Amino acid sequence: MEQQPTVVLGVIGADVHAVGNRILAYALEQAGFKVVNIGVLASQEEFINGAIETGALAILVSSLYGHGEMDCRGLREKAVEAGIGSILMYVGGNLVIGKREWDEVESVYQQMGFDRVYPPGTLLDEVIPQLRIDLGLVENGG
Amino acid sequence: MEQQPTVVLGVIGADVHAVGNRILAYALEQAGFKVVNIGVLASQEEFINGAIETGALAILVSSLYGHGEMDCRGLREKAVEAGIGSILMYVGGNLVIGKREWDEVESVYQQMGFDRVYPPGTLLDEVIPQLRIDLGLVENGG
Amino acid sequence: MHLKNEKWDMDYFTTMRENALREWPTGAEVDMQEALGYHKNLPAEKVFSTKLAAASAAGITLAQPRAGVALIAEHIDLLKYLQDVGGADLLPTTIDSYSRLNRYQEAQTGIEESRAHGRSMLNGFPAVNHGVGACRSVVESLDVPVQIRHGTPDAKLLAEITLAGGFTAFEGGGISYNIPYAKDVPLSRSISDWQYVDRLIGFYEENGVSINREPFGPLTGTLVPPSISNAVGIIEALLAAEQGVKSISLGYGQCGNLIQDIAALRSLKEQAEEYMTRFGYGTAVITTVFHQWMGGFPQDESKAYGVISWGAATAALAKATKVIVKTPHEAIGIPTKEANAAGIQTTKQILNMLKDQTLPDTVQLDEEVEFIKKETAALIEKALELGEGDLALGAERAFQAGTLDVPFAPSRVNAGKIMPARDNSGAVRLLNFGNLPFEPDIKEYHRQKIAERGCSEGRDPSFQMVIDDIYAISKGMLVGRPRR
Amino acid sequence: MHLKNEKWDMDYFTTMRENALREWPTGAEVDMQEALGYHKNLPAEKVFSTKLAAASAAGITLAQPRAGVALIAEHIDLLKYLQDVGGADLLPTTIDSYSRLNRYQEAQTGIEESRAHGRSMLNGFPAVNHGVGACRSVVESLDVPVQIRHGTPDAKLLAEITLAGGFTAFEGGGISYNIPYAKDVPLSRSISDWQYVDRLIGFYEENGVSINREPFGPLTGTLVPPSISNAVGIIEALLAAEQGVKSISLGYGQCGNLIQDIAALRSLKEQAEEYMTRFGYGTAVITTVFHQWMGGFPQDESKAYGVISWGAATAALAKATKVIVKTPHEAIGIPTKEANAAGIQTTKQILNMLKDQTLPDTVQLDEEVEFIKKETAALIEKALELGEGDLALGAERAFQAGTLDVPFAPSRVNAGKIMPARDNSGAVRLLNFGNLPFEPDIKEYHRQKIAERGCSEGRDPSFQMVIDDIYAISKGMLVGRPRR
Ligand code: B12
Ligand code: B12
Repeated sequence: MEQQPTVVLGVIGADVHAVGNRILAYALEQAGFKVVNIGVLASQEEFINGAIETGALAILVSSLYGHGEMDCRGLREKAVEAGIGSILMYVGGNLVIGKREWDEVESVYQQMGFDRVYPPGTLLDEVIPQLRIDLGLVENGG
Repeated sequence: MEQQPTVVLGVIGADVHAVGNRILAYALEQAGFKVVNIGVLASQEEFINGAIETGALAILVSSLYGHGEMDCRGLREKAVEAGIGSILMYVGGNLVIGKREWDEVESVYQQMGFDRVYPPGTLLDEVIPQLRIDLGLVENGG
Repeated sequence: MHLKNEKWDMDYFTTMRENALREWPTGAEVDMQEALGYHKNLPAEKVFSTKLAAASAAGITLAQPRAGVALIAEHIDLLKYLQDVGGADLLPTTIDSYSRLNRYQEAQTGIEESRAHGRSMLNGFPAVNHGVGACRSVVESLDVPVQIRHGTPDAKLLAEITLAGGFTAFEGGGISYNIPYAKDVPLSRSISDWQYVDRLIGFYEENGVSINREPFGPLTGTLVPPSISNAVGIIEALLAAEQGVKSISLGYGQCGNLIQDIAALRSLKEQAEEYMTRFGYGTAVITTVFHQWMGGFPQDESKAYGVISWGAATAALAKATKVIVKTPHEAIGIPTKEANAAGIQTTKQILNMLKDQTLPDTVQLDEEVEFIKKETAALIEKALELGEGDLALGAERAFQAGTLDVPFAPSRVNAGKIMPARDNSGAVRLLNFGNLPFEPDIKEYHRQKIAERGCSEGRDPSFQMVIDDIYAISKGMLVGRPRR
Repeated sequence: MHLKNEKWDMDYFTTMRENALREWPTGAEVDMQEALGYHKNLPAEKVFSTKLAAASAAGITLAQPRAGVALIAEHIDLLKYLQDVGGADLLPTTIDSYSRLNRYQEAQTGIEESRAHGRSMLNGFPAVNHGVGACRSVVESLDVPVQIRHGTPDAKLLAEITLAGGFTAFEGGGISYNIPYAKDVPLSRSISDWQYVDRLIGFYEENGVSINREPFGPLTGTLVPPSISNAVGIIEALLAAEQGVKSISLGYGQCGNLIQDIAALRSLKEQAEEYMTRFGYGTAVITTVFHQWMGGFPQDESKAYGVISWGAATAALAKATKVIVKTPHEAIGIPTKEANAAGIQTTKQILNMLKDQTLPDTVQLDEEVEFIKKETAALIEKALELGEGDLALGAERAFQAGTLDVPFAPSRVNAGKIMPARDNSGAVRLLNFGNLPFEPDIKEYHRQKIAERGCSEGRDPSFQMVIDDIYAISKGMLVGRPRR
């Protein structure tokens, strides 16, 4: 692999759940990505700036603590304003308060402009191949 | 109490659940009833004959094991044939196979001619006063 | 033939078989030679005794539910679900209560009513009515070993049909499937009928087909003191071994006190092996079965999960070879397949979390083991004495004399004179000994333990205490403390 | 003021209070004298420390859920349900994550959105926004004591409002509510802010009102070795006691291995009492809190019940004063009130069944206790040394030096150099010690234990092993065995 594809990773809002973030970063690195991990308590601005500064191909947002709906709203619009409107955006975790129908949750986040939405318990073995496909990296993926 | 009111008690059909029967018998005796306990594996005939032979005022049928619906059908008719058609009849236990709506279960058994139908977990503290009322024994009940 | 603990001769067995196979038309389907061949072609992972022996060697605990419905296709669906969704390691086929009492005509009505109502009107699978082919279709639809579980004093035909039908394990025994499951069946008859079953299994064994035999450990499931059920289990194991049975699982029903339960299971295995060796059956393999609480359950499902879990944890810490799983519907009725699978999943979560843990040896544990073994030995030795050295006869006479006695049993051949109650830490002790042949020191131990409780509750031990104990777990406790 | 473990003088405290109460308009509602009077009129059964002390004396374990929603009426309904249907012995009021970071404006938006959507959009109850009167309406609606549970590095205003609001217990601490709950907050600041809270509680105590304080034991909830969380708990207890706190509950998050968990809780209480006595706070009352598994849960509810039950069983056998209860929805999201009540009911079934049972002392248990105490002492003594005898300063420097280090913590003031992994029986050990000041014999003990596991799994211990352990319980195991 000539150049490593870069992704920005972080946990949005007032959320401090650090364990999944740590594992995501590790797994993405193992899979050959360059990971810009902005960690927990990340603001929308940090995601956008991180992506611009590093020329990242994707933004991967985690939200575990339940406030995701409020925290994620407007992220796509900010990306558009910042001139990276078409960047790939994934979101995953415990995305809403409580147990709600997954279809409903998925569509809430899709409407916010996320390309893919992942439920709790998602296995990374599924996510990483998908990411490669969405980034058009399948041929040269490791 | 001058004369003890007599009741026939038993577990109907191919049912061998003996523990509840033992406790029912004990509790009824403690409450001043004369208990004719025909025990487990009791046939409809044993209930009817027991009642006739002892001049019992009530027949108390238990069914725990799930076949109650098949085993109890026709008991009231047999009582009618035997000339004790208006005898008070209670049934209690785990009256059907599996978890079913109680209203449905109750009405199945009421249609078979049972005067009162008791769900699993019935406390005897409720049953015995009711029995006294239904037998018109309230004034002289202990 | 007079009741005698002696391997049946082939002629007698053959005559008995002819009669047994005529009890219901499906008996004609049994062809022993063909059945032996069928078994030999079963893959190893479907053979009960193989899987048990492997688990026992690995020190892990397998999970097995109870389940059975009236119709074949539905029964297969149910078991598949418990295997695939529930993750059951071993499967059952629970027989309905009519068949258990050989009332095949009523079972037939149940089958028809089930078809008509579109739901099972029977509390189990009427295997005799369905016959050999149906049994095989059950076995063939599944990936794990399947056992017949029932409660049948006379299981001759049931054994013939289900073993020819490819099942590789069979529960029961002449005592354990009589005393808790019948009212009027003499022990001489049920023991002899079970000698038949054991001889049949011995015959399979002699022909290279291993069938696991499991005496029903919990008996009435309600406050049975460990030594009583252990004695019955060991006696049945010895009777079975005499007829040639080689793979035996001995069961015990959870009482609820961790130390007593672990001690009971440990005693059971150790003492069974001692007796088997003493009587020359040392080559038989003994594994253990732990039954999650067999008495009355709480109605609330979340409370039931608590009871199920505590059983699972005890089984794992006791290193039982398998655990028989209850369901969150226990107090209400035969569980749906979902509720049944849920019970297995809860159980397996605990088994897996605990499989690498052991409860270290302690003085208290050793003391319980010692007492249980002493009591169990007293019961078995007395039976041997009463039988003038013959254990089959001795078992019958022991029940007559009340030197073996099971609490709350429906059977008239059981004396019903003993009265159990929990002590202050929830262990099951005896309040009345009836005619149990216990030494004074043992009786004193029980009395003292129950007195401690009486003292802490400020009441004299009595039948009310026993009733409180019977209701206790269903009301969210272990010890039935006086109501305020 | 420089960070110092010394009781604040009244002037300094008064100045600080004036600032704190101005952070949000509801601060103006706090009237300390009136609040003291309010507390004195609370019936005894609503006072946390009283109920804890009684449970501790009786040797029983109380059950407490977590719960909080955005709006007042809904929050009261929720808690009433958990009390009446769930049977909770103690109640919480869990604060939302915006408030925890003092983002009261966002919490306000959450309140408004919750009203608009008709469902809670916040993951807790924003007590500061709701104010003193609302807090009192919560306390008054319930029959059992209520505690504030949160995760707030700077809880000055929250404490003021909720204590004036009649709550009788308050969770947190300058380390335990910083390291796992923040990214950039210096320990000097959070410790000082918590000295404020402790001084406030000390002030209540001095005026005859007892408030229970509970350092947050589980920290990140994920494979935290017992000595780390015990050391943090004991340090926070000492810091709190210096400010006049008298009723302290020390917590520990279940790791999953029974012996280790019981040893950890026992060590925690014994060692805390030793340190309290050594530093002259011997009059404070120490009780214990056991947290059911705090890491990732299985999604399947029946499996979650298994995890919950095993936590309940361990809490009961460890004789914890209270157990914090998880729910079958844990892996998915904030539980419904029904799911929350179910978790309590499962827990209470087990607590009640086990309340009269104890795990007897064993060599293994003693060994674990000894090692945990040795490690904990090493960590605390090092902090004292680094602080030149001052524990507040020492705690800050210990984290800087990495001689105190919490696995998987988000905070940058945490070194993050240690790496835990389970041994072959599921006990949490250390694979990397970072800068922990452990003697060679202790390190050798850990290494050997993990090597045993590596050996049995045929792989070298590595980060992959740690990841497998993190996922293990959610996948139905305790030890994360390699996938096949
Ligand atoms: C102990 C037990 C056994 C023991 C019984 C030992 C014995 N001989 O007594 C053993 C292990 C042998 C056994 C066997 C079987 N059992 Co069973 N058993 C139980 C269990 C766990 C407890 C029963 C008990 O003793 N309760 C304590 C007593 C005090 O309560 P009780 O019996 O309910 O009686 C009280 C009340 O119901 C009420 N009551 C009862 N009758 C009446 C009548 C009147 C008029 C009134 C007012 C009140 C009343 O008052 C009683 C006293 O408080 C129950 C489940 C449960 N409840 O948790 C299953 C249960 C009854 N068994 C059941 C079944 C299916 C069987 C078996 C077929 C095996 C199987 N498939 O699992 C066999 C059947 C044997 C037979 N032929 O009858 C099912 C019945 C299913 C259904 N109705 O849908 C149950 C509900 C378990 C289940 N969920 O699957 N069982
Ligand atoms: C450990 C834990 C904590 C620890 C966190 C320590 C730390 N700093 O990391 C502590 C105890 C501090 C904590 C605190 C809180 N927690 Co918390 N916590 C958990 C818990 C039990 C496990 C989380 C975890 O570590 N899982 C293991 C990792 C490996 O998995 P993961 O985080 O889910 O991440 C994986 C996947 O989700 C996925 N994924 C994640 N992000 C993304 C993104 C993309 C793009 C993709 C593809 C995949 C993906 O991949 C990750 C790796 O496999 C969960 C419940 C659970 N899952 O069982 C609750 C949970 C997340 N917490 C919750 C809550 C509410 C809180 C609190 C508000 C306290 C409270 N009310 O109980 C505070 C909030 C603090 C804050 N401001 O954020 C709720 C969230 C509720 C909701 N969404 O409805 C949960 C679900 C529990 C619950 N059911 O109530 N928590």
